[in-house]
Amino acid sequence: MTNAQSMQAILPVITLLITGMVVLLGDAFLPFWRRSGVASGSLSLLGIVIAAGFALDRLSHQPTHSLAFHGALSLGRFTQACTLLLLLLAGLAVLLAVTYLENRRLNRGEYYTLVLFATSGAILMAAANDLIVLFIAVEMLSVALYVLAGFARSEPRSEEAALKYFLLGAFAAGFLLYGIALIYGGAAISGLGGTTNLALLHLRQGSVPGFMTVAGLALVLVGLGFKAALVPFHMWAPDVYEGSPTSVTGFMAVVVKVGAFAALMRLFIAFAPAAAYWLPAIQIIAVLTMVTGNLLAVTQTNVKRMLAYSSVAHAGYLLIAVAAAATPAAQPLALQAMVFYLAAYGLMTLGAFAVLAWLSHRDADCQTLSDLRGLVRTDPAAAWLMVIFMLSLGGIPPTMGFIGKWYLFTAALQSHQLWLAITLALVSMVAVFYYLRVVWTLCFEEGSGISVSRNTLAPAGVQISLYVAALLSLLGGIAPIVWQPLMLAARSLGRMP
Amino acid sequence: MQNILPQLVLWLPLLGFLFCAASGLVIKDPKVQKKAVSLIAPGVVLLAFVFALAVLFQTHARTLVPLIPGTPLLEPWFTRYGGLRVDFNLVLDPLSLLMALIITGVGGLIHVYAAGYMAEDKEVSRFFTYFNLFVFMMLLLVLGDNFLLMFVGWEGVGTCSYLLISFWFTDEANAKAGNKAFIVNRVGDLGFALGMMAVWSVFGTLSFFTRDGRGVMDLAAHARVLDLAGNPVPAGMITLICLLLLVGALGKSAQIPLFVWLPDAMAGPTPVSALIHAATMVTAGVVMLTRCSWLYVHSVTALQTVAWVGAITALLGALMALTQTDIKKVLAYSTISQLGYMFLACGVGDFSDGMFHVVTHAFFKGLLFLGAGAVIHSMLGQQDMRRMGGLKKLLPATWGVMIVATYSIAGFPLLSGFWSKDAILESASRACFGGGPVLYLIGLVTAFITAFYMNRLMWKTFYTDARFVNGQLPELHHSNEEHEHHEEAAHGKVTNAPASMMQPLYILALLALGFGWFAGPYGPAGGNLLKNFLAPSVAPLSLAGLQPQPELFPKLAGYLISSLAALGGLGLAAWLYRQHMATGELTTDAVKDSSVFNRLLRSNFGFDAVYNMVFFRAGGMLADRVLWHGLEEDVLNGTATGAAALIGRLSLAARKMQTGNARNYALVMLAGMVTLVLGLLVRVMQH
Amino acid sequence: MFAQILFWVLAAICIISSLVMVGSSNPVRSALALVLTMLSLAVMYITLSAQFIAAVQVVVYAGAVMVLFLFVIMLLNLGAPALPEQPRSMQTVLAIALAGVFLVGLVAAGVFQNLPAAPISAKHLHGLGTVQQIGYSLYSPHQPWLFPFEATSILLLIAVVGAIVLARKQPAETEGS
Amino acid sequence: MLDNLTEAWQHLRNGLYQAFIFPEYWHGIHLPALVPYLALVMLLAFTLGTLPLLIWIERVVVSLMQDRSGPNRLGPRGLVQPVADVLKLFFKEDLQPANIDVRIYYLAPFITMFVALAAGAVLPLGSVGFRAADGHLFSVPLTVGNVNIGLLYMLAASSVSVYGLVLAGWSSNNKYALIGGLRASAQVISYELAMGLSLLCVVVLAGTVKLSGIVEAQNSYPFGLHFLPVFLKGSIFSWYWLQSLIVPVLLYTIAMIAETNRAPFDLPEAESELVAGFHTEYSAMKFAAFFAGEYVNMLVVCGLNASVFWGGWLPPFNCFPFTFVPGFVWYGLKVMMGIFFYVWLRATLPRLRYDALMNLGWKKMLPLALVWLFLLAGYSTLRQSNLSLLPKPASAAQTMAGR
Amino acid sequence: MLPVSYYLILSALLFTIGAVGVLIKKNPIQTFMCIELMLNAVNLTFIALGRYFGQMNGQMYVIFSLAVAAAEVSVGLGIIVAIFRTRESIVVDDANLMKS
Repeated sequence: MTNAQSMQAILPVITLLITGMVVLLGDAFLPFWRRSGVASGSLSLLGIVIAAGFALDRLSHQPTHSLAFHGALSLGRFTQACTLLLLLLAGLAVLLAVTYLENRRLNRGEYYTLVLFATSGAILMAAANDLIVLFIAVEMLSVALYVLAGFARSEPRSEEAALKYFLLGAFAAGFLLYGIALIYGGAAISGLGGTTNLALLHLRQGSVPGFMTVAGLALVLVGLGFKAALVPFHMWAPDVYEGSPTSVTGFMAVVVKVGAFAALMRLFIAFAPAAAYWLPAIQIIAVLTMVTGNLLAVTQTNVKRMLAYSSVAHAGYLLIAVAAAATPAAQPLALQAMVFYLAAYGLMTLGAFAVLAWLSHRDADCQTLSDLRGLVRTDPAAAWLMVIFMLSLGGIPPTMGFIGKWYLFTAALQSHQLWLAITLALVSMVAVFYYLRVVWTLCFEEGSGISVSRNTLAPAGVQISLYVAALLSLLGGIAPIVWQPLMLAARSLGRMP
Repeated sequence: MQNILPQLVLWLPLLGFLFCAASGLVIKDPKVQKKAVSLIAPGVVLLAFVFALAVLFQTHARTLVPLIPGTPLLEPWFTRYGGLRVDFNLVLDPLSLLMALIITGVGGLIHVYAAGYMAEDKEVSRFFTYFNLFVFMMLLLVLGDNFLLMFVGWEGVGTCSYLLISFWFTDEANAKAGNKAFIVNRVGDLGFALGMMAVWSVFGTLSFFTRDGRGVMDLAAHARVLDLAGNPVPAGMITLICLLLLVGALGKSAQIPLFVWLPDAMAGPTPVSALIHAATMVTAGVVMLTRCSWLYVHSVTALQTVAWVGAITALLGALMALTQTDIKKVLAYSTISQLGYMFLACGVGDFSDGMFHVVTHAFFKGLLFLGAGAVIHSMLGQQDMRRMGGLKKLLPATWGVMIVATYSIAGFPLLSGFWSKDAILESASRACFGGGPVLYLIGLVTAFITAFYMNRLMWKTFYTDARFVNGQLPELHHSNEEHEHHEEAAHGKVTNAPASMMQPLYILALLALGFGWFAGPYGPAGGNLLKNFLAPSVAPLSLAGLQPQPELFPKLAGYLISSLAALGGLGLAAWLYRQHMATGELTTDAVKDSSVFNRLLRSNFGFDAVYNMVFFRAGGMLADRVLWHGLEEDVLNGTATGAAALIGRLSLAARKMQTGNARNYALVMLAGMVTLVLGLLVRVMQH
Repeated sequence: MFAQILFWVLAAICIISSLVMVGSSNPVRSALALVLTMLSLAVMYITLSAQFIAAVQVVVYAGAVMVLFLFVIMLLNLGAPALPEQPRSMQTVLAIALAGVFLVGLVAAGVFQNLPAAPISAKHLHGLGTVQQIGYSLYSPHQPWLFPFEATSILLLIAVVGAIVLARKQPAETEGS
Repeated sequence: MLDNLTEAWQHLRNGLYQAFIFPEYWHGIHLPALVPYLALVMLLAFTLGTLPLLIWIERVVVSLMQDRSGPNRLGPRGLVQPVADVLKLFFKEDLQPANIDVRIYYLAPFITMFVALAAGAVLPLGSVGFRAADGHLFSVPLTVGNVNIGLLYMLAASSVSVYGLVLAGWSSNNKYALIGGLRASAQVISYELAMGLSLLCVVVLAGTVKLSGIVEAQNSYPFGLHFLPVFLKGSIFSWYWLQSLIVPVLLYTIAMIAETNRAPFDLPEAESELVAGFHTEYSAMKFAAFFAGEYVNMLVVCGLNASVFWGGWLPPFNCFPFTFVPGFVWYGLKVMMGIFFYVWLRATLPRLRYDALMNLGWKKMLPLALVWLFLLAGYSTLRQSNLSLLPKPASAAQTMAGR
Repeated sequence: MLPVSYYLILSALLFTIGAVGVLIKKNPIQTFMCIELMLNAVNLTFIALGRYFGQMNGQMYVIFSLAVAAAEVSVGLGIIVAIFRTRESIVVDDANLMKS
């Protein structure tokens, strides 16, 4: 693509960025704007919708050549699918934030700007075809999230979350960058010298990677694994998820995961010819992640923390797709499974956090199990929505989580990685327990949970967000066909240019 | 035309469900509504039964007929990704027809009974809404021609069960019981779902049978199993599939280790216990095993697992039933035990006799529950056997049907239970994979214990001296089945159940008496009617080249031994409790109360001493302490069962890593990084 | 010869000053040691024909980043080493051991020795690292660097917004809401 | 001979003014290779040698402006006063406050001075002409290091110079010193942005960051108007103070004063609130080093100003008699003009408040510099594009080809 | 030019020193400096490799890495200042409100 065409192809990102800047300026210069988050929120939403429109437009036109900006980005259908997914999740996150920030008195326009910028970072992670672009995209996402994690500045927990996330994130970024450097050194293409362009690296089929490349790959895996919260690089997740404001946690939990896994997938498909070397590592990490995440989630009494471990566990599930993609025959299924599961995971996790955000009020976040006690009597709507999300997270039919697990399981079997499939099955059973404990607390435990003295200023946002998430995750379970375009688009990644 | 009748069987209960659900909207007057619902709900099920009978006589159902071919109601599911197509097809074969008959027949009777039983409840329409939905889902489960439809039914009946257990959800115990059932079943369902996924990924289809012979069971009905593409399926994959499906069956059919939910499920109304937790839903696991018999016969490992799980469940269930004081709990454990028999039968490859026991069990266990319900109904909700006794005089009709059922389940010669149980024992003794004699012995011991505890129930309920002075309850124990506006409650009178509740009992009693003979080896038309009827839908062991071991002893000797076991158990209980009654101790229990043991010891019956030592001390201890308190309450009970407790402990240990100190986190990251990098380098060096 | 001596001298300065940075409990001294490391790295960059990067290294790292560090240290008055280090804690021992294993492993595996052959010639080195080359690479429509360059601008904008969000005194907070 | 003369004349007309033309080799010694050493000597002599003079100039000029007598005791019009000052500083007792970070305390003043001196290394003091063996003429800029990142080097050096102030303030263990140091560093960092951007305006026009290249690029017709008379080529009207449309030179001049912490931006040493700022605790030689560092700094930034905006060694008009004054004299004069400007400001303007200072830097100068950079970039692009009717400026390519 | 491996090993050494520093420093500012050292070490790798290959790529990476480092610094120091404001202490080990 020429640069002009490339610009056209990343219009979604450009739209997001421009929207973010407009929100920032509006918040800075228009006093009425500052009073409530509605203006910023709805403008952000508008931007997201327009961006989604552009992405849909791209998705419906099969691009002949997907490399943009001379190889910096790959804007094929896989990228557009991830973009759409990210935009959907970001839109829901913005909606829930409007209410939450109002409830918690955290309303500031910068929030939306940062969310929009972080989303564009995640999109670029999914699009990055050059490792250095990936690095920049990771940092765009991370830097915005460091700030968002510490957005509730008067709360020590929020600040602590930001500090931990930042220090460990920067540490991981160091590894990521070093890994990129080593890959650059190890991948000399005759006549060109080193490169970090994945499309160029991909051409070297069948060749044995050098030590430097392999070490670099491992280090990049560390960097991305940190973002995706893979064991043993996951330890920040519970603390940060717990401390961050709930709306941020929800956003962080889903958007980072989508970006990180898209990037992981792209990276490892590019290195698929060398699968013999890295596949065992991925498998081991996947098993470790699934087991550890589920194990630690069992005894948590803080729902945000439990969901953090659950997101670690889901990262393990998703890694199965990456492992499965190493087998060429299973690659399309693995890609489709990953995108579908990301959608499922995103909707249900965001939904769960949205419920918590809904119940948070001025003085406190709703986050412990006891806050949810007997909610079905005091606030049946919230309780039942939570039940749906919990069932979906547990992979119980007829929810999207079930179908997603189905795809992952079959992908693992198709790539003859029986152990991954069995581990998935076993830990899923463990997982059911702690998800259902939330259901139990909601429905059957006596006593009153958090007092819902709801500020009625902007409850619509979170409600729309919740109902959309619930509807989509149920719809995805009953009729997965609604996600077909995305899945078909995702399958195209295997055919690298 | 051929398709319409079976379809009616399926859709009629759905119509009933819709009607009941909408009745509140349509009919304003609550009395009229109640009456209409009580009429329509049993009506549709009985009508469905009539149609099912019609199907039976019309087709003779000798052949496998996939119904409604190519109605792709669910076509959009999954198609285009992975090439899976799931049609909304039904299968009509002897198995599904038999099950349909039981569901609609026994179900219809129980509906009629329930109309009387629930007459005084305020929410009859809600009850029948769930009840009819359950019948529909159960029919879908047995009639569906693919795993997915079966799974929908599977989930559907689970949901209905959950709703009905916690029907009186205002009581927390009920709600908890419902939740427990729900949670434990989810574990099983996950196994089923995973098994289904495995089937899809191995075979590429989910259908059982298709006209062109490309269903899973069609493919498995050969000496070598081939997938759709014609490649042989590895034996390990079949074992995996079978074991995963078995997990589902274990949950649904309350086998070890997933049986804990069933006793608690007795919190629901008694008709629910009769229909769902005795006659139909809990046998879904057996039905599924039978349906998949074509797969199971290819995996000896899976068969062996099934058989041993079944045998152990049968024994443990029976032992646990020994000490129960709640009349419904006894029946619940008895159900677990009997389901164990069915699993045992399936495990040794004798699927048709397993189904035979399903049928007879539906009759006598349904009868037992309904009889118990009548007792409870008469006792105004009292379920504790220690507060019963001497009811024979007060409730003679109930006693009559109960005694038939008891003797039937105990395996009294020539009654229904005798035939089916004996067939299972014989098959078990000839198990193709060895270990037959042990299985047989376990079965026999179980039969003995079964006879004992069933007669114990009868004695404690009906014979021992009346605790009622002139039909008055000395103390009225309120329980959850208490009906608030029950007029007689104030007087505490023991009343007979209304006739509408008794009618179904007589019919079931008749079946419990004679069906075994009718379908058994010495029945009309050359005998083995049921076996021959089922033959087309059940895989023979010989398919995979398996042969049963030679008989241990001649057939007649077998009958004799099992008759002796049954009679011994019955007799022992009768003798013991007669003693007991003579002593005048009313509130004690021979099994539970050790002072009775002492008294018996002091009476210098030499046999008593042995009996005490062998049975009560050891058996009682085992049953009471180890199994009931130890195994069930501590280890298996609640959500923190067995593995869960272990996981919880592991989790607590692992949590110590999470110190909250970012430097430690970074250290773990570095350790992971170093391991990863060096591990990969070593791997590259090796190549 | 001169190049070799220069390398060893610079390497020694780098290593020693970075060790001082890690070892010192006084943040200001750490910061100065780091500045020294950065400056000697900048000189090393010049020997590696990266003059522009060297200048930028000094401007950005030494001139801006580290000054900011010092600034914060002084603003928060953290100069006094109030934090006694525990030199022999498990954490430290493990950290050093792991890092040692990592370094030795990388070097022993020959990660840095077995490089692909480089197409090096005078032609390649001509103008390498000049401002013109940098500009050409960054802005040429035929190089892939235009997009990352634009992306960094957004990244910096995020950082600016973020820093303001974090550090600015909120009117809402002072109102005591 | 004639050819040589013609060529020399052409060379002069092209603006590379040379008072003297040396042979390239002299007894086998490659003379151009010696130019940096010459430059080094000149630089050191000029900076260190003029320091006492500068002190004197400052005192005298200020006194003149403030209508008072100024130094008048030692020597004619107090001319020997600086010598006495220096002697006093040398021989004063060296006091060492308690509880200081000794190493850093002693290091700080020398960092200041050293960095300021090092920054001067890339300033082109003039241009030396040589005749090659084949007879063609070429010139070598009179600078210690004629590096191709000259301007960046200056920026780097000025950004490092902060350390001296900050560390002095911090190591003194004195809150006035600390606040003075922090203020100084904040001020320097803030104004560095505007300074860098205003310099970038010139880079956009010149197409190079090499300082000698920038000076040479000013040796052209004003605004590229080729029809103007030759004496205007490389004249005061073609220097970048005018070609960049005046604003950058204003910005740079303001920023340069702030960078050196001089009045009216001498907040770091505001006596009324901070005693003497970061050097409160310094005395004797160490104070002298600060003092010297400050003056060297002033010289260096004025030198940069002269090179970048005021034509460096170029004479104000490309004709007799200006062309026959050596380039480095012109350069020195320009630098001294800058120093005079410094003193002028000090004598006339009151000190700014701190927030006003920050406001000026961030909210006024930075945006203005940005806008101007864009403006000039657009203007430059327009002139380079073929659509334009305007004549082309010296582009980077031409500059490179020319050398 | 010296063998490129000299530079690479030097940079690996610096990277490792930085990583160790991250693990053992209690003051987050110092931790953060160690992270900066890690990034600097990587930059050296990039430049040495770029020189070895005779291409500009290495230096381009460094430019981006510098920009990223600058962004991280501004946000990181902002966080540290903010946390100091709320709790008057910035010791990493003290930041453990949330654990297990």
